[in-house]
Formats: sequence, structure tokens, C-alpha cells
Amino acid sequence: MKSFMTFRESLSLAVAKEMEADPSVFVFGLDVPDHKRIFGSTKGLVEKFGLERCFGTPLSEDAMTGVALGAALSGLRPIHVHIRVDFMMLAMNQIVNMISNLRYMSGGKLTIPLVIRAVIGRGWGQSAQHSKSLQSFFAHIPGLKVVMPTTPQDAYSLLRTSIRDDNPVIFLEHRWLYDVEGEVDERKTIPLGNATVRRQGDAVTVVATSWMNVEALKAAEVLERRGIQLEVVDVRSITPLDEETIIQSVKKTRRCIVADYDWAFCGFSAELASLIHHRCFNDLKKPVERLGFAPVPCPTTRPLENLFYPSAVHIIRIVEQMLGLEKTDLSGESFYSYEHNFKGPF
Amino acid sequence: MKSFMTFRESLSLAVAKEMEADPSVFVFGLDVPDHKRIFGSTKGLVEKFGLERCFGTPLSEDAMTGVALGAALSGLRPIHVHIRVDFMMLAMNQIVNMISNLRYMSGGKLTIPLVIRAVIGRGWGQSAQHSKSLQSFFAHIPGLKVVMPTTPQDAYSLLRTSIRDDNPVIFLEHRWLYDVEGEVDERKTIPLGNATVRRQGDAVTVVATSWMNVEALKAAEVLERRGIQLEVVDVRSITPLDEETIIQSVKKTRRCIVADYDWAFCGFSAELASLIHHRCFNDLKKPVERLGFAPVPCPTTRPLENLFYPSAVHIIRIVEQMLGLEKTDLSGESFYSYEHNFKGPF
Amino acid sequence: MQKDILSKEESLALYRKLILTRLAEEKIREEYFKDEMKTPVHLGIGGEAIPVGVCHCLPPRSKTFGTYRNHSLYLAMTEDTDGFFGELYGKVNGPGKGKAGSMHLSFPERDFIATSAVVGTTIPVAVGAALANAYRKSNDVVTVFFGDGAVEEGVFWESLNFACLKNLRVLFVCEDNGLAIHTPAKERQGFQSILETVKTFDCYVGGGQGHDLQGVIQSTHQVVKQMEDQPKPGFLHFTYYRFLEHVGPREDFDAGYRSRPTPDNLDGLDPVLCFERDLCQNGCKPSELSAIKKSVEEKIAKSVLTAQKTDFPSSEELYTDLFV
Amino acid sequence: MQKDILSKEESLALYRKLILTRLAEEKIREEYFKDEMKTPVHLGIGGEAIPVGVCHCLPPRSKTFGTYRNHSLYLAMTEDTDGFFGELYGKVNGPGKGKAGSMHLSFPERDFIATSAVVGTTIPVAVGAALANAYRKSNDVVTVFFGDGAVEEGVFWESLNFACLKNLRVLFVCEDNGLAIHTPAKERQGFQSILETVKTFDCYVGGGQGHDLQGVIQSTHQVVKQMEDQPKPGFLHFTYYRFLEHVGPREDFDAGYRSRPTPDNLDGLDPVLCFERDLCQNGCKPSELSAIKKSVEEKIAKSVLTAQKTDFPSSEELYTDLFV
Ligand SMILES: Cc1ncc(C[n+]2csc(CCOP(=O)(O)OP(=O)(O)O)c2C)c(N)n1
Ligand SMILES: Cc1ncc(C[n+]2csc(CCOP(=O)(O)OP(=O)(O)O)c2C)c(N)n1
Ligand SMILES: [Mg+2]
Ligand SMILES: [Mg+2]
Repeated sequence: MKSFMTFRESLSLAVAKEMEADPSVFVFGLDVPDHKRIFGSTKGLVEKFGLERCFGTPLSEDAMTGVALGAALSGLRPIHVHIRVDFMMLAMNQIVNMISNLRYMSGGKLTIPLVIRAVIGRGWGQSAQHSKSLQSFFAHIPGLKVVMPTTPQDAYSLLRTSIRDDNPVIFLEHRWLYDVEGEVDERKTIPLGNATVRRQGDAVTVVATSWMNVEALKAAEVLERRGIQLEVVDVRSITPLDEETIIQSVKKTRRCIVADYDWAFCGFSAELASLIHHRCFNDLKKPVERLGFAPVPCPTTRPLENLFYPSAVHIIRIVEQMLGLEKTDLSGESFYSYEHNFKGPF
Repeated sequence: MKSFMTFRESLSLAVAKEMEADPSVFVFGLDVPDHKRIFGSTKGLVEKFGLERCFGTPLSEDAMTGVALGAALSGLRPIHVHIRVDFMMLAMNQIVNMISNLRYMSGGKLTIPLVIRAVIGRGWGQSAQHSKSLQSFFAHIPGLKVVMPTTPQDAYSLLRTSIRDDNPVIFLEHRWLYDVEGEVDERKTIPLGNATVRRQGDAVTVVATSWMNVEALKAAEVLERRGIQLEVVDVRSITPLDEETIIQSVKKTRRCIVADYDWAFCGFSAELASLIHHRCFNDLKKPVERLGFAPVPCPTTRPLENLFYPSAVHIIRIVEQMLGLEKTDLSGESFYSYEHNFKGPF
Repeated sequence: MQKDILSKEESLALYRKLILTRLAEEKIREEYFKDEMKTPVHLGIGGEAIPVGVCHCLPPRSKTFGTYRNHSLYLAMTEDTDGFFGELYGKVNGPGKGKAGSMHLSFPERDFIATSAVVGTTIPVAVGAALANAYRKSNDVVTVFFGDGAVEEGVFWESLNFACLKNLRVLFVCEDNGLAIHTPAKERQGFQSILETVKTFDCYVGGGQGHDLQGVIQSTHQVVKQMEDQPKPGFLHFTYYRFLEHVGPREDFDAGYRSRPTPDNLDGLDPVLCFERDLCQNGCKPSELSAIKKSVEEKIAKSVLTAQKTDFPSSEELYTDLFV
Repeated sequence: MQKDILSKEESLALYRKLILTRLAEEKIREEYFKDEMKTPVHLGIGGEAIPVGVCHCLPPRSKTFGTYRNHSLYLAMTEDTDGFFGELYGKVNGPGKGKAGSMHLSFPERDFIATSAVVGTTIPVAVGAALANAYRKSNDVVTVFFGDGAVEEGVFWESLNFACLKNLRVLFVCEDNGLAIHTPAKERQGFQSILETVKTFDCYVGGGQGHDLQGVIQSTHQVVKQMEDQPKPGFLHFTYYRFLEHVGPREDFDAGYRSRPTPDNLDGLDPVLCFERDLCQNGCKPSELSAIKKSVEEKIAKSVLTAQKTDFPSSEELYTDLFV
């Protein structure tokens, strides 16, 4: 039951498995059933389950989110897909004012088994309106769960868990991860609220979300050659948050960088940094450092786009500063960035 | 030019002054010109400036925010008013995807002198959809300024500054502050990005936003009788943020509570706590404590509503813990809470 | 269906519901000043015949959704005055254990699914429930009530479009009191008539004067029948007169935005008076009506007493019901 | 205005614009594979006559707004190929210094105010600009272009309603290619015809076949004239055929969602062929047209070369232009 596949394949496999297992699961959203299939992540579903369980919609994010809620309240398990998280700004009213609190206000009578999938982050010259992440928005609101997988296995297992969850889950998938390949064990389940140590080390803990794990692992690879071992913790689920795994790691390394794929100000990196400082007050040798987007909208032109996004280079430089090391010569280094293999137009 | 007035009066006075000074300033929004005048905060404006400069709208928050943007791009200075910040969830697309970044994407050619006023926080049995604050949402997005006044003077001066600012400003006004009275000097100007020390003390710094300043001052009053002096810093402007005033205070007291009027997780309190830990790493005697809403939607019924909102009592208890003190007997104490003077229906 | 098709029994049952909703709200008006019901109330006095009439025509298992102005709808769906007053008093015997309050009443066990205090927000949710019915090949109808202001929200148009596109059995009921808080329609709407615009969408339409219970029933029956015959959305538009202030227990004719109806007008606006007259014309005796009224009054008084005596939720309740 | 009222001079100037927009996009198709223009391009081939024709009819100082499919509109408003290619190449000589890219072109100095890659988002902004005109008692017209998919967004209806309510001089131009990415209208729309629905709002309507430049001009003139006479919004609906994929430089007839037009069809779909035929029928010589074409080709080639040679913005530019 193990196979090698891309992140995008693991997503469609997870949905297919759940749709097979439970006739109340369906998937819908703009462009979900067209031939591009949301960057391939809904591939095969129309063929297997028909247009009644995998269908497109008008351009109406606000109403379609309400529709998903209504279907969930009726006992179905909708998966609503957005090709860009930015478009969810049109759905914030349903998410923040309805989905997050109808259960609470009904005294627990209403149940909302609903997954909203959205693509986040960098593509290719996407500019300010197709490049956000915004996990902090969703995580800020009680009543929502927020998941950010990094590997094909996690995407697969966490998406299955999210679909089975009886609560609303926001599932955020980085565009660049879609091409990442990895082994997927179809039987493996992963609960929400479970961080994982991607790499063991003793020098500095890098707590990372989504694509930043790729950058952190690359930074670790580079620094390892200098004998410095980074520990990389993949948060995976923003809410519920696995504090223990994170705190344990920081108590061990006593130094921490939070590398969140989002803006820093009032972002999830602030939450983590504040939490870690609070719980590791007497353990930290240095203050927790935070890494995120440049505090501006994302520009289109490549040289500025490159500066906008945080990367392995930033992590390396911060580690060097933390440990009082000379700067590593990175001139010969090639980074995992998809800057070069990602071609237009979208 | 000094006079005693309520917070609501200071708001309408500020707008009136700017409308007098500049014919391009106008104010609009749902129910702005009706006889209730947004809890009185737009009183007198129709009479003085006519319905062309002070008008109501259809129920269309998304489009009306776009309309405000379009008017601002055309050189007018709109003030768009929402009787509840919760309704701004319908306008998030315009705010996050347009207002915050059109200037940047146009290479600085477009200018957006726009103020969005919204009422936040507790009213009276308002439940989950009429009770949020959400400053962290707006502050998270580069390109927006976010202001939260506490006193009539600040409301007056900061609103005038916001209207004169050539950038988009989100101006958040706590419902309970509307009745607070204070002296207002009409000539006093206050720039954005300027925190203020509301009360000097040496024991613990309470960094507070909006209504939490009232609670913090009450806590200080109670604790003063035990010889404990709280320092209370009113943040006033979330972005731009006056780090120096805050850091200076914490470096002095070496203990800090962040009391933000919002949920804590991924909220502004996380940003502040993380910032303070970072910059005062060697000064803090104890980790920074955070205070915010209970991590659930706001319930209607009074006993639970009382538990949902943070208060002076919470601050007192945290201070006692930080300083290792016995619990103060609060049984005879009467708090500033408007729980008792606020009557229904709205 | 013709007006005269209502049997006497049916008529009196309807009267009971109508007067129940009216008297429950009159009771709120009495009690509210004691400051024990700590929740903003949007009273529906003048509009009761719309939910009472529409719900009368709904087939069994019809889910309904509404707004903050939901008291009549709640009572029309459930007749549960105990839960109703329990919730208004914030007590554990309310269907939301006091967490919901007046603006968020719901009673899912009786198909009264959800209401919301953000205008327009339950409209797409009802469409989603109708989609769920279609998904399950069920012919059940879902109904959603909303005000004339809600049609200005984009989500109304998005929802209408999607429902028509998918031929869903969802019944949109616009309760048009000509006001959004204090603002009249002509200051908010750039179209001539909502019905004319909705007619250009692929759905059945109907409507009329909302104070006329028999008329409401007649047009609802018509549209529901069409919906049952061939699945498509229905849209009903009923006008009515809001007797009280937007929120709260008082009249507000002194506020300046409208004037008090004259006694002659009143007669043509009040659904209770109107239906009582109809009933009497059709042979009911005033004594029959007042007997019903009396029993309803007692029921309400008992429920208020129960609510007052019932406990508030305990502190632990703050944290329950967030997640499954 | 009659078709034949276009003077020869005017016609040739229009042809120049039309062919400029066409050839600029054909140039992108040639260059794009070199992977130097790092920005998603939504080409407008097939739809050029709509912005060219509409803008031809706009009075001076008319502000315009558009979408990510904005190349023809940018060039129709400005004829500025230097800035255009500069922006596509991400260079400092672009009007947004490369920060905007293809999807966010704007040129405020020439009244081309803003475009956006989130569908529907410039519609209310244009209405706000029209409100500003009314506020200043100016009679200027504001125009906003959007696709057929945008009318499904609630904000379209909210904007239309407000504009009609306030009698604003805003011209809504729906460029209807029958597709939203790959989804045909019948899978997205629950109404029969957008024009029929819009007609129930208080505004002027018009439209026709968008590949026919003269027809576009004729109906635009009509509606703009009405708007000038008595202030109200106008709504123009033009159909056109999108020749290429939704985003990117390629054809995609092999994708399965539609088939390649036959050569006979083509003739009735291509605005350039159509206008060339009209011009020749009205006495223009093919040599005149090819001379124009040649000069336009040279202009474009020069601009591309300039863009390629121009600098990228410096690192410091990342942080500029956020606030005033
Ligand atoms: C989205 C939103 N905007 C504004 C409000 C404030 N508000 C509450 S009720 C109301 C008027 C609604 O009018 P209508 O839909 O006609 O319902 P009615 O109160 O007349 O029953 C407004 C503007 C709100 N609750 N939600
Ligand atoms: C609000 C929003 N939802 C979804 C998208 C993704 N998207 C980009 S273009 C498009 C189709 C738009 O169709 P239409 O308005 O007809 O314009 P066209 O591309 O045909 O010119 C979609 C769905 C988007 N950009 N914005
Ligand atoms: Mg109304
Ligand atoms: Mg289209």
C-alpha cells in the first residue's frame, strides 16, 4: 500500500478514498471539474464519482461557502476548494460569522463537518492578489481548525483526517509543494494537532510551516557541512496546535527560529514566538527569531518577488548570527526554490 | 477650546472639523444619517453638511467598501462607517486584496486617503456576531493603518489625524467607550504611531488596547491600595506601532501583561508579547502574560458573557501571581464595567 | 387552493399559532423593561402571518432558516414557548442553553435549523441545505425567510443564481416591511420591484400582502405546488407593516422617519385583526377565539415563569459546544 | 450614430489602435516562451474591438477600470507600448515599475485607473469614482470592463444597485466570451440573459457582437449619449470569442471543452478581419492598412527591445510605495 507520488496526487487520492468510503463526501468549487483540475489535485474524481459529487460553481465565493455550510448542517461532508486563498476573502463573513460559531450558538446541536481547501503562497509572478497564506486569520477565530501539510504523506493523511473530522477545517496547500514527490502509505493516519520533528539536531530549532519546511531542511543541509545540526519541527496543524512537540524541541536546543510562511506582524509566527518565550522562559539562550514575508504586498517582478519570500538563506543567516558564526559562502549553493523549474503562465 | 464631552461627541466633532476644513471629506455608511446616528457618533453632520456629504447606503458592505476606495482614488477623503466590525467581514476582499495594495502595485501612483470606522466589542447580549474586535486581521496586512482610541481626546485627535492621513486607516471604537466622558482640547493633534503612558508605575507594565485600558486603570486603582503601582501603556495605534514607548516601560518595570481586547491566539497580544520578549530578553523577570477573550465565540447569556470578556479582575489576579502575592479580596469592589449601566435593546 | 378551503379546525389551529406569536411578543414587551431578558429583541409584530402562513403550507421535513427577526418563525415551527422564553432569559432550558439569545434562535430537531444576526447570511446556507436534499434525491423543500434589506446584499443574488442554476427546491421568502432599520426602500434600491427582477431568473414567483394570512397561504401553496411538480426555486414576496421600533419593545413613531398609522389603516395592517375578521365571517364565534387566546396566554405565562425560575448555564458551559 | 459616420481619418486611427492591441499580444505570444516575461498573461485576442470601440466613444477625462485581461484596454487608453512591455518584463519603465505585472496594469495619468486579478473587484471601485464625479458635480463618465463571470459575484449586483440608486454616470461593460476559465455560462448562470435582468434596474442598456468594431461604437455612442443627457448608469453587453487559452500564450482547442472554430466561423469572430473588411468596403486601400500595420510592428519591436534592455527595480524598491 506504499507508493511514490506527488503532493497533488496524494490530495486527489485522499479525497477519492474518502468519497469511496462515505457517500456523503463531495467536492466542489470553481474549476474543480475542468481539465486542469485545480493544478491536478482533483484529478480522476469526476470520472470516478460523477458530476454530482464533483462539480464546479459560479463565481460566488460568499454564497458557495454558505452552501457548503448548509450542506454540512444537513449531514453531508462537503470539501470546498479555492484555487487561491486570496479569494477566500470574499467568504470571510460565512467563515468568521457563521461557520465558526453556529455549533456553539446552537448549544452543540448543529454539526459542521466541512473542509475548505485553498492553495496558498508563491506561484510565479502572481503578485499581491494571488500569493497570500493567511493561516493566522483562520487560526485566530475559535471554532475553526487549520491544517498546513508539507509532505505528500501528510497531505494525504491529514486531508483524510480533516474530511472525517466533524468540525470545520481550513486546509492550506502551498502551490510549490504540488510537485514535491514522496512516499505515501495509504493506511497511515495522522491526527490533527500533531507536529512532527522533520530532522533532529541540537543547535537551533526551526519551527516551520508549509513550504518553510523545505527551506529549513535545505538550510540544515548547508549548515550540516559546517557541523551545525538544525532541528526542524513541522507544525502541520496550526489549530489544534501541538505545543508539546515544539516546546520539547526548544527546551533541548535552547534556540529557536520560527519560520512561518506568511507576514510576521500579528501572524502565526507571533503566536509561536510568544508561546515559546512564555513556556521556555528559563531555557532560551537567545530570543526567538521570526521569519516571514517582507512587510509589503507581494510584487510581481522576479527580483523583488525573490526578496519578498523568506528562504533557506535567511534561515542560515539567522542561525549564523545566533551562534556567532561567520557567514557561510553560499555562492556555489543551489537551493530547492522552484524559481527555476516553475514556468508560466500560472 | 477645551471642553468636556463624551467619546461619541468627540467623534462627531472630529469629523465635523475635518468636513469644515476640507470639502473633499465625506462620511457614509449604513444608517449613518438616521435619527440614531451610529450611537450618536455622526450627530449633527447631516444638519451641517447635508445629505450629499453624509449619507446612508444599501446593505452592501462589499460594494460600499469598493465605492469608498474608488472615491478615495479620485481624490476625495471618504469616511466609511460600520456599526459593527463584524460586518466588515463582508468587505475583507476589498480591504485585503485592493485597498491595502493598489498603491504599491501602481508603483506609488495611486493614493488612498480613506478611513473606515467600525464599532467593536461588547454591547449587551450581542452574542457571537456583534462583538468582535479583529484588530489583528487588519494589522496583519501591510498597507493598512489601524487605530484604537480609548479616551475622548484620543478619539478626537486620532480621528482627525486619520482623516488627514493619505493612507487607508481602520479606526476601531469600543461600544462601551461611547459613554465615557473626558476633556477634549480641540487644538491638540496626535500623530499615528504614538503610544501613551496612561499611568506611571514600577511594579508591572500593562500594555492595553481600547477598553482594556479602562480595566487596567481600575486594576491599578485596586492594587494601589496594596502599594502596588501598575504602569499602564495605551497602545492607541496598532500600526504604525510605537515600539519605543512600550519597550521603555517594560525595561523599567521588567514585568509585563499584554491586555488586548480580542482573542489571544494569533492576535495582537501575540505580536506584542513576542516583540517584548525579543527586545527585553535580558530585562524580563517573568514571561509576558497575555489577556484576551475566552477562546470561544461570544455567548449571549449574561453569566457567560461576563466570563468571556477579560477584565480588571483578571489583571489583578495575574499581577498577584507575577508578584507572588495573596489574592486581594475584591468582594466589596465595584468595577467600571458597563454591565450595569448598559440597558437594552442595543 | 381557494381561501375557503381552510377547514374550521385548520383555521382555529392557525389562529392559535398566530395569536401565540403575537402574544408571546406582547409578553416580551411587558417583561423587557425589567431588564431580565438581556438580549436585543427584533419583534415581528405586524408580520406574524408570513411565517405562520408559509410554514402552514410546507410539507413535512421542510427545513427552515431565518433572521434575527425570528420569534414568529420559531413559534410557528415549534409552538415551544418554554424553550423560547428560556433562551430569551439566557437560561439552560433554551434550545441554545442561553448562548444563542433572541437573534440566533434555532431548533434543529424540529427542522428550524438556523437564524443569524448578520443580514443575508442564512440565504446561501438554506440553498446548501436544498442542495443536500437534491444530492440525496429527496424532494423536500427548504425555506428561508429574510427582509427586504437582505436583497441588497450580493450574497442574495449569488444564492438565487446558484439555486436557479441547480433547480433546487428552496423557497425564498422576502418579508418586506419597506424598511432596513429606519431607511426606506427608495433610499436603498435601484430597481423598481424585486419581483420583476427575480422573474428574470429561472424560478417560480408569488407574493402579496403579508398581513392577510389566507392570502399568504394561497400564494405559498401555489408556489410550493409548482416546486413539487418540477424542481426549481420559489420566491415569495410579502409586504407587511412593522409596528414597533427596529430593535426593542417600543413604538417609535416619534422618531420622525414615519408616522403612526391611523386607526383605519391599522385595520388593514394587523394580521391578527384581519384573520379574526375572516374567521368570524366564516362562522367562528368570538368566544371560540377568546378561549384560544386565553389558553395561549396561560401557556405563555407559564413558560415565562419557568424561564425565570430556571438556572443560567454554569461557568463550564463557556467552553463547551465549540467542537464536536 | 450611423456606421458610416466614422470619417476615414477616424477609421484609420481606430484601425491603428485595433491592430496595435492585436500585434502587441501576438508579440507576447512570440516572446513568452523565452521565459523573460515572468507574469501570467490573459490575452484578449478576439475581444480587442470592445475596449477599442468603447474607449473611442468616451468623452475626455473618462476614467476607466478593468480586469486582469487588460492589455487591449491599456493600449486603447494609452497606446503606450513602452510602458506596457516594460511592465510585462518587470522593468522600471513599466507604469508600476514591475510591481504590477500583466494582471494589475494601470496608468492613472491617462485615466486608466486600476485593474485587478480578483474577479469583479474593480466594479464597485469604478462606481466610487463615478460617485466622486457626482459629488463634484462633474458630468464625466467612468467606465468599467469585466467578464461574463463577474456578474455572478454578488459585488456586481451590489454595485449595479447602488449606481442605479444614485443615478451615477458609470458605464458597465460586460465582455462576454461565454467562458469563465473553461466553464461555459450555462453551467454558471441561472438567468436567461444578463441584459433582461439588468433592464429591470434603473439604467440604460445596449450591446451586441463584440467583434464588430463599428457595432460596438454605435451602441456605445447610444448609451453614452443617454447617460450624458440624463445621469444614470449604462450597461453594455458584448459577446466575443476568446481565441486562446484562459491564461497564457497558447491555443487550447485540444483541451476538450470547446472546438476550434472553422475558417468560415473565424471570419465572423475576428475583430481585425471584420474591421479590415469594413474599411476596404468603405474605400480604404489594403496598402494603407499594411502601412499602418508595419509602423505599429516597428513601434512594438522597439518597445520590446527597450524593455529587455531596461533595468529591473533595485532591491530598495521592495519597500517603497507602501504608504504615502
Ligand atoms: C451584513 C449586515 N449589515 C448590517 C447590519 C445591521 N443591520 C441589522 S438589521 C438591518 C436592516 C435589515 O433590514 P431587512 O433585511 O429589511 O430586515 P428587517 O429588519 O426589516 O426585518 C441592518 C442594516 C447587519 N446586521 N448585517
Ligand atoms: C474572486 C475570484 N474568484 C476566482 C478567480 C479565479 N478566476 C480567474 S479568472 C476567472 C474567470 C473569470 O471569467 P470572466 O469574468 O468571464 O472573465 P474572462 O476571463 O472570461 O475574461 C476565475 C474564476 C478569481 N481571479 N477571482
Ligand atoms: Mg425590512
Ligand atoms: Mg468570460
